[in-house]
Amino acid sequence: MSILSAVPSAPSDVVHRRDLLPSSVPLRFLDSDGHWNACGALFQPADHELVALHRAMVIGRRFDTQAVALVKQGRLAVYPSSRGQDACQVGSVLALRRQDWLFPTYRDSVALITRGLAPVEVLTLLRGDWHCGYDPYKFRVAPQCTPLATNCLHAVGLAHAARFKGEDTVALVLLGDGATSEGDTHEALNFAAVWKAPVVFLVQNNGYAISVPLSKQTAAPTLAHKGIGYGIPSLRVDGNDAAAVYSAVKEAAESARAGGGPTLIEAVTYRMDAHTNADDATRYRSAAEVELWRTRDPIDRLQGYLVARHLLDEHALAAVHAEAEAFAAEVRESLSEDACRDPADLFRFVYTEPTAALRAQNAQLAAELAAADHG
Amino acid sequence: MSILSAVPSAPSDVVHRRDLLPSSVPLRFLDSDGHWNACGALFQPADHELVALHRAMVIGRRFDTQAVALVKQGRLAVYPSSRGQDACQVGSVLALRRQDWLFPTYRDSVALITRGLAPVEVLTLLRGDWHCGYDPYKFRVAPQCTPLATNCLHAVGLAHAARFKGEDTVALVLLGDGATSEGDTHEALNFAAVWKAPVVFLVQNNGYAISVPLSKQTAAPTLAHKGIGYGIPSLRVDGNDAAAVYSAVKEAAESARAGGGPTLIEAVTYRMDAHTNADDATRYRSAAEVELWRTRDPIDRLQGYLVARHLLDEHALAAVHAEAEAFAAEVRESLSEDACRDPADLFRFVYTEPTAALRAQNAQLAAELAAADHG
Amino acid sequence: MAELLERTGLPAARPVTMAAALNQALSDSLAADDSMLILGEDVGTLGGVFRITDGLAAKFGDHRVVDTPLAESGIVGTAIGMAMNGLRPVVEMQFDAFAYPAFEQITSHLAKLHNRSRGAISLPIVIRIPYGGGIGGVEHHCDSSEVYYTATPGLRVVSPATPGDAYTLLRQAIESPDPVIFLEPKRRYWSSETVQLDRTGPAIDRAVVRRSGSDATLISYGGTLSTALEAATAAAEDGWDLGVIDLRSLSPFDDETVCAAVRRTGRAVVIHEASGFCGYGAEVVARVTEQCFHHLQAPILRVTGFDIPYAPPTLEEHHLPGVDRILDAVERLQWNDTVTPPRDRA
Amino acid sequence: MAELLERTGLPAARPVTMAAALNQALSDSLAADDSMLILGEDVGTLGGVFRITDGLAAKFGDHRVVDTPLAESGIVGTAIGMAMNGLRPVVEMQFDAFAYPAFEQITSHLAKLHNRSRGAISLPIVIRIPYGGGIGGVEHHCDSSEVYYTATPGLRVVSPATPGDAYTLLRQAIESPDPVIFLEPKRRYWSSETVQLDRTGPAIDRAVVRRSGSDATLISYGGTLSTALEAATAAAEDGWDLGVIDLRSLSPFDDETVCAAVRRTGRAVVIHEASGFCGYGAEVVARVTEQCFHHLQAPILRVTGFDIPYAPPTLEEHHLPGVDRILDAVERLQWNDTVTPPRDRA
Ligand SMILES: Cc1ncc(C[n+]2csc(CCOP(=O)(O)OP(=O)(O)O)c2C)c(N)n1
Ligand SMILES: Cc1ncc(C[n+]2csc(CCOP(=O)(O)OP(=O)(O)O)c2C)c(N)n1
Ligand SMILES: [Mg+2]
Ligand SMILES: [Mg+2]
Repeated sequence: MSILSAVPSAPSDVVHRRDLLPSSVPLRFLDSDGHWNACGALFQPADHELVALHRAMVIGRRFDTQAVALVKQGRLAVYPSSRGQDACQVGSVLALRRQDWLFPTYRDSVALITRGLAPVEVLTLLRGDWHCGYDPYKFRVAPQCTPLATNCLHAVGLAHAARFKGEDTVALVLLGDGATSEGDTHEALNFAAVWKAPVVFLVQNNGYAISVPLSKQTAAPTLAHKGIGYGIPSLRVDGNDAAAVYSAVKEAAESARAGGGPTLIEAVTYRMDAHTNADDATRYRSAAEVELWRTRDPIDRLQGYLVARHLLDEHALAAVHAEAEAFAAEVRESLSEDACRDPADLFRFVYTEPTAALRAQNAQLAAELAAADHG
Repeated sequence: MSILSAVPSAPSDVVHRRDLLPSSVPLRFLDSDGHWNACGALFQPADHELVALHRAMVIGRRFDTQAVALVKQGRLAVYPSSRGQDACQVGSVLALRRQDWLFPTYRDSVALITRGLAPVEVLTLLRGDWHCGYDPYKFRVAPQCTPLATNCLHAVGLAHAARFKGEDTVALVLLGDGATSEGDTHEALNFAAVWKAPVVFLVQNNGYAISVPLSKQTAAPTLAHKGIGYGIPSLRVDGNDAAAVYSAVKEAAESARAGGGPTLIEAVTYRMDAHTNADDATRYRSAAEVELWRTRDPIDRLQGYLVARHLLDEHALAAVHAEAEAFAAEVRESLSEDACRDPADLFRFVYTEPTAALRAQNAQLAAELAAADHG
Repeated sequence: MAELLERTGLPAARPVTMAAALNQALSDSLAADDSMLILGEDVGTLGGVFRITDGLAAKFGDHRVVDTPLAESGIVGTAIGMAMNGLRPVVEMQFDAFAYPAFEQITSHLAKLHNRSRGAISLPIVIRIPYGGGIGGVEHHCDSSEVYYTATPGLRVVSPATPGDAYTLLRQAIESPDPVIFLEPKRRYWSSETVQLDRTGPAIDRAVVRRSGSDATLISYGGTLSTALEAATAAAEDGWDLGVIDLRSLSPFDDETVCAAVRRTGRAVVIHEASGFCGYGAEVVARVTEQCFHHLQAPILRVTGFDIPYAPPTLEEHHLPGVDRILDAVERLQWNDTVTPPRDRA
Repeated sequence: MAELLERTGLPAARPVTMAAALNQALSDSLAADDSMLILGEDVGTLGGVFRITDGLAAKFGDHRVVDTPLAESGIVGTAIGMAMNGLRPVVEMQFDAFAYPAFEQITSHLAKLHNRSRGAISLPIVIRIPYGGGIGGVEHHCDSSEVYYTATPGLRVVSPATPGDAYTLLRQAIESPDPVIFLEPKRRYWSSETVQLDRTGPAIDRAVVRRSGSDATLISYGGTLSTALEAATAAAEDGWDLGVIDLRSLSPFDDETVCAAVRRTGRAVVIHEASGFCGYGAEVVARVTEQCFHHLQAPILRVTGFDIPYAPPTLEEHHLPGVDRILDAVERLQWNDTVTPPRDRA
């Protein structure tokens, strides 16, 4: 902060920091055929970590398909599926510690499930019951964010506050390829870099913002190329390789913890379902494209590898699937009857203490409802 | 726009586009001692162009000092001086053609003067007379913009519209180092790149946003490193070398014209005066720093070179200064008496046709003023 | 008939939804004016999340119907630059709350550039915003944001209540030389009306009397107009004669039409679903009371949404003004005993 | 005395400007609460363009008084994250119109996160905004933007009118568990008052009677309160007894204090410099009229800025409500002939 540091680098050399650029090939351990490749840039997850990743993906996938079914049955109002992005949802969350924070979007219900939240709480918003169904402080998960990119700034602020208070906390924020076009993403990356805030930005690049393809969203070589413009190191990973996502986020989080500041990670992946059940994806993408990505399924990929390496046998596999089925049953169960809804809640949380006007409006509504009961 | 172009580049090589990164040394022809160096990256301006740059800078500088004096005399309410940034103001504007557009900020009065606008029109806003003193279409200069970075989007839209209509027009937008932190700068760079809009972004990096030094504004290697994140080629030039600014903007404009899309140029320069007359720069920068930059004066630099090369002799020099003095006199003259101000103007331009309510309010004010005259 | 076709692009009266009417208005405007183009998120290939621009990209090309990058300030800001260069952009904001990132461009530039340039710059831009609730939408998808715009001089703000008027108002908005915030009551998108779409009609700044009545005047617009009409119908069954005014233009306000009706009835209720506190209804009450004070038998009442962030879907029915709440307000209009309020006669 | 010092950080009553009072409030809050920090553009080294944070960075360190990068959405958005993690950020927006880039963060998050999380998240954030004109400022530096915030449920909105109250209100705002938009009438920054700064005083949501009067009630706040008081003084010379209410809290509104005064006088004028159309005064008129209808001898009138973008410096005198315009309105309060309006007696 010395005045001289303020001298705009007068015509003179600057360090070029090419090291901030992503690799030219997305980092990965597992290719679509389930073959393992060394990846120098990333530390290699231990076998038990790979098994854990697989288990969480199977459960997450089952949750996702169950939620889709619940929409069809009218138990849920809307659900944005993340099927196909399972490796991002699970790999990033398992890389976090208890004291870290997660800033998810509407797309990231599976990430929340992986973090340990109860399904009924995760789905409260989507069943139309209340805006946020869980206590953000319990698992250190911010409310799922709908206004795109706005959560990036919250993550930076929370992470900076943690450093301010001397806490060992890292914030992981999830955003999509489309959200990278919003001004808030830019401001968040910049604030994080200037403050060296312990934040990991994970862009789930699934190729579309609803119907808009990446080619209409950006002309950048890759989204990871945005990092250098803020002085932020960037990684580009195969978003369908849970091992790569897991290890990239873990390394980024450790660097943040060590005072290295933020990291930008682009995970290249694909959303297999429509944007939400309300969307018709056939209007903007071809069956061929979807098929192409089916061959890159993150679960098949890891499962094939684990089985081949005998880290997963039939029994273990069956056990995981049984666990997933039990979980799905729990989900159906917990959403079977409507939550009780108290109209008075409308007025309770607008301010810490309801204002006189809100108390009066609450009373008016109560009177109307009472009259309706008797009428 | 084909569906396949929409497939997110599946795990595979990407062109790295290092060519989009700026040079590690700011491009320049003239160093602070007035020595000419070859600069392969830029075409070399012709001698007569250099002479024109010098003349315009001398006149612009004189205008600037005159405006500062007028503030002291109370003829102007406020004036943000660009002294020290003369090479940016003049070099960029002289690189434009008649059919090109300029999108300036509050800082860029000298650029407007160089573009040919009448001083009294340029200074109308700053004398508190009316918001924009000139017809933007006459010289194709947008109103000087105060909300930072917002003008970047206007430039992109106007340039895109020109291509839409098949017009050969390039838009040059000026912004400061601080403005690069705003979300609108990000959105403008991105829209321009995706649409391949014929726009040149010139960042006058004078090291400060009012009192905030660049080190608190960004952690990027340089501001020019932001281009690659949008797929935009970037140049970094010595902003106190008029030849370098001129040639960089000219090349960027030609590339835009040829369909090459936008270019981001960072010009490293310095504001010798305070942010405005209302600001006290001693609060945030040292005399030593200002002195350092005095040795890099853009006019001395070019003048020394032109004289050494006999492109400028005593007579020519005297002539230019006489012209500048005459111009300054014209400025004083044109601001000597108050413009007539019609309160009815307050209601005239809110909508194309004043609404009934505005007509009534106009009548009310007129009645008040009439009463005051008679009372 | 040919002339009719030319005028409306439609053969004759037929049942049409508000969504279809808006789509037709955009299509006819694109056909009528080469300088008009549509900008927004998902407006091209997809036809918009509400399908209001369905088929337009295929028909007019994706240079006329543009899927922009995902950035609302960017969309409005570039639209301003385009208008400065002679184009007529019609911008679609995907939902009410997602127009907020564009707030600075709208308030500091869109609303002010004409004034700032002393009339040299005109910005004939329309910003279409699907607004309000009633569709079981989640947070950020149901805001009634009209007052943010009506409180900003330099903007015209209009909101249609019927399919036919949606067509007329949108054609008028696109032809207006002033920037127009065009608020579409999304819960009325699928409402249908048998009407012949016509670009001519009441001027863009005029309110219309949807039902004349002598006992009291209901004043509304957009999504709650139909509720007001239902209330008037229900009251009529009790022999009660309520008039209903559709404001159409929120800014400027049509004092003439509204005050004439209120002076006749001496009683009025303003209805909208936006929160009451500093909501649009406050202006209606304030200005109409000032102009009609001695004709008023009772204070003009407001039936509005509560002063809360928009309710979750399962509770929104309680938040939205309904027929009963409107009739309750009518009963509170301090009827003297020569006339009995509707319910007591039921 | 020691206790007094503790309470106010000042020995005793002395002449103090509003700018100094605000600076003192910030300094005392920083000293009192380690979790409080200041964020903004130029608030550190420079002490703010209005010097409201002068000396605070030197005293408390630049980790407590932070010069942020130049991005308002970024400032408010990161402040929200900080508050989620237990800090109490006080944000300075450099000028009214430069808060607009933060509008989405303010309306969609700052105002709603407490509600969205069913009370789990509290955002004790204060956003200080120097607002309004009267200082010869150029465009974008003189907006009266209060209604954008008062129309947004979940925000508290306050505006002090005197140096003493500036100290009290700011201390209260910083201690409030709710987000507070703190509107500073910049043209009053250099006004001085001999007062003992005291954090205790009327509650944050109460209006105060600055002058009691029996003929009519002037209702104002912020920059125009002093104009209202001048008008009352001028009227008094004509034997005219006007009361003046300082609202202080724009949201929530103090119905009790205001309605009590209006019922007594039966006549009222609301004064603010923001445009009248959908301005804050509309809500005051609507709600007070509804509650005091039968006590009113005349409609409540509004004296406000015109419905235009803020005027250029050389014309702003015509735009801003002045004493004469207020007295003219008082004269239009339909006095019957038993009482004569002030001017006629002059
Ligand atoms: C500020 C804002 N603008 C628009 C929207 C509407 N919207 C919801 S999701 C979406 C697409 C987001 O795409 P992306 O960021 O790639 O995330 P994905 O849905 O692909 O996971 C849009 C436009 C929004 N939620 N917020
Ligand atoms: C959106 C917005 N926020 C804040 C301001 C107040 N402001 C005016 S100039 C300025 C500093 C701009 O610095 P920079 O972009 O480097 O341009 P310079 O003044 O150095 O030429 C600030 C913060 C503004 N004009 N607009
Ligand atoms: Mg996406
Ligand atoms: Mg600068």
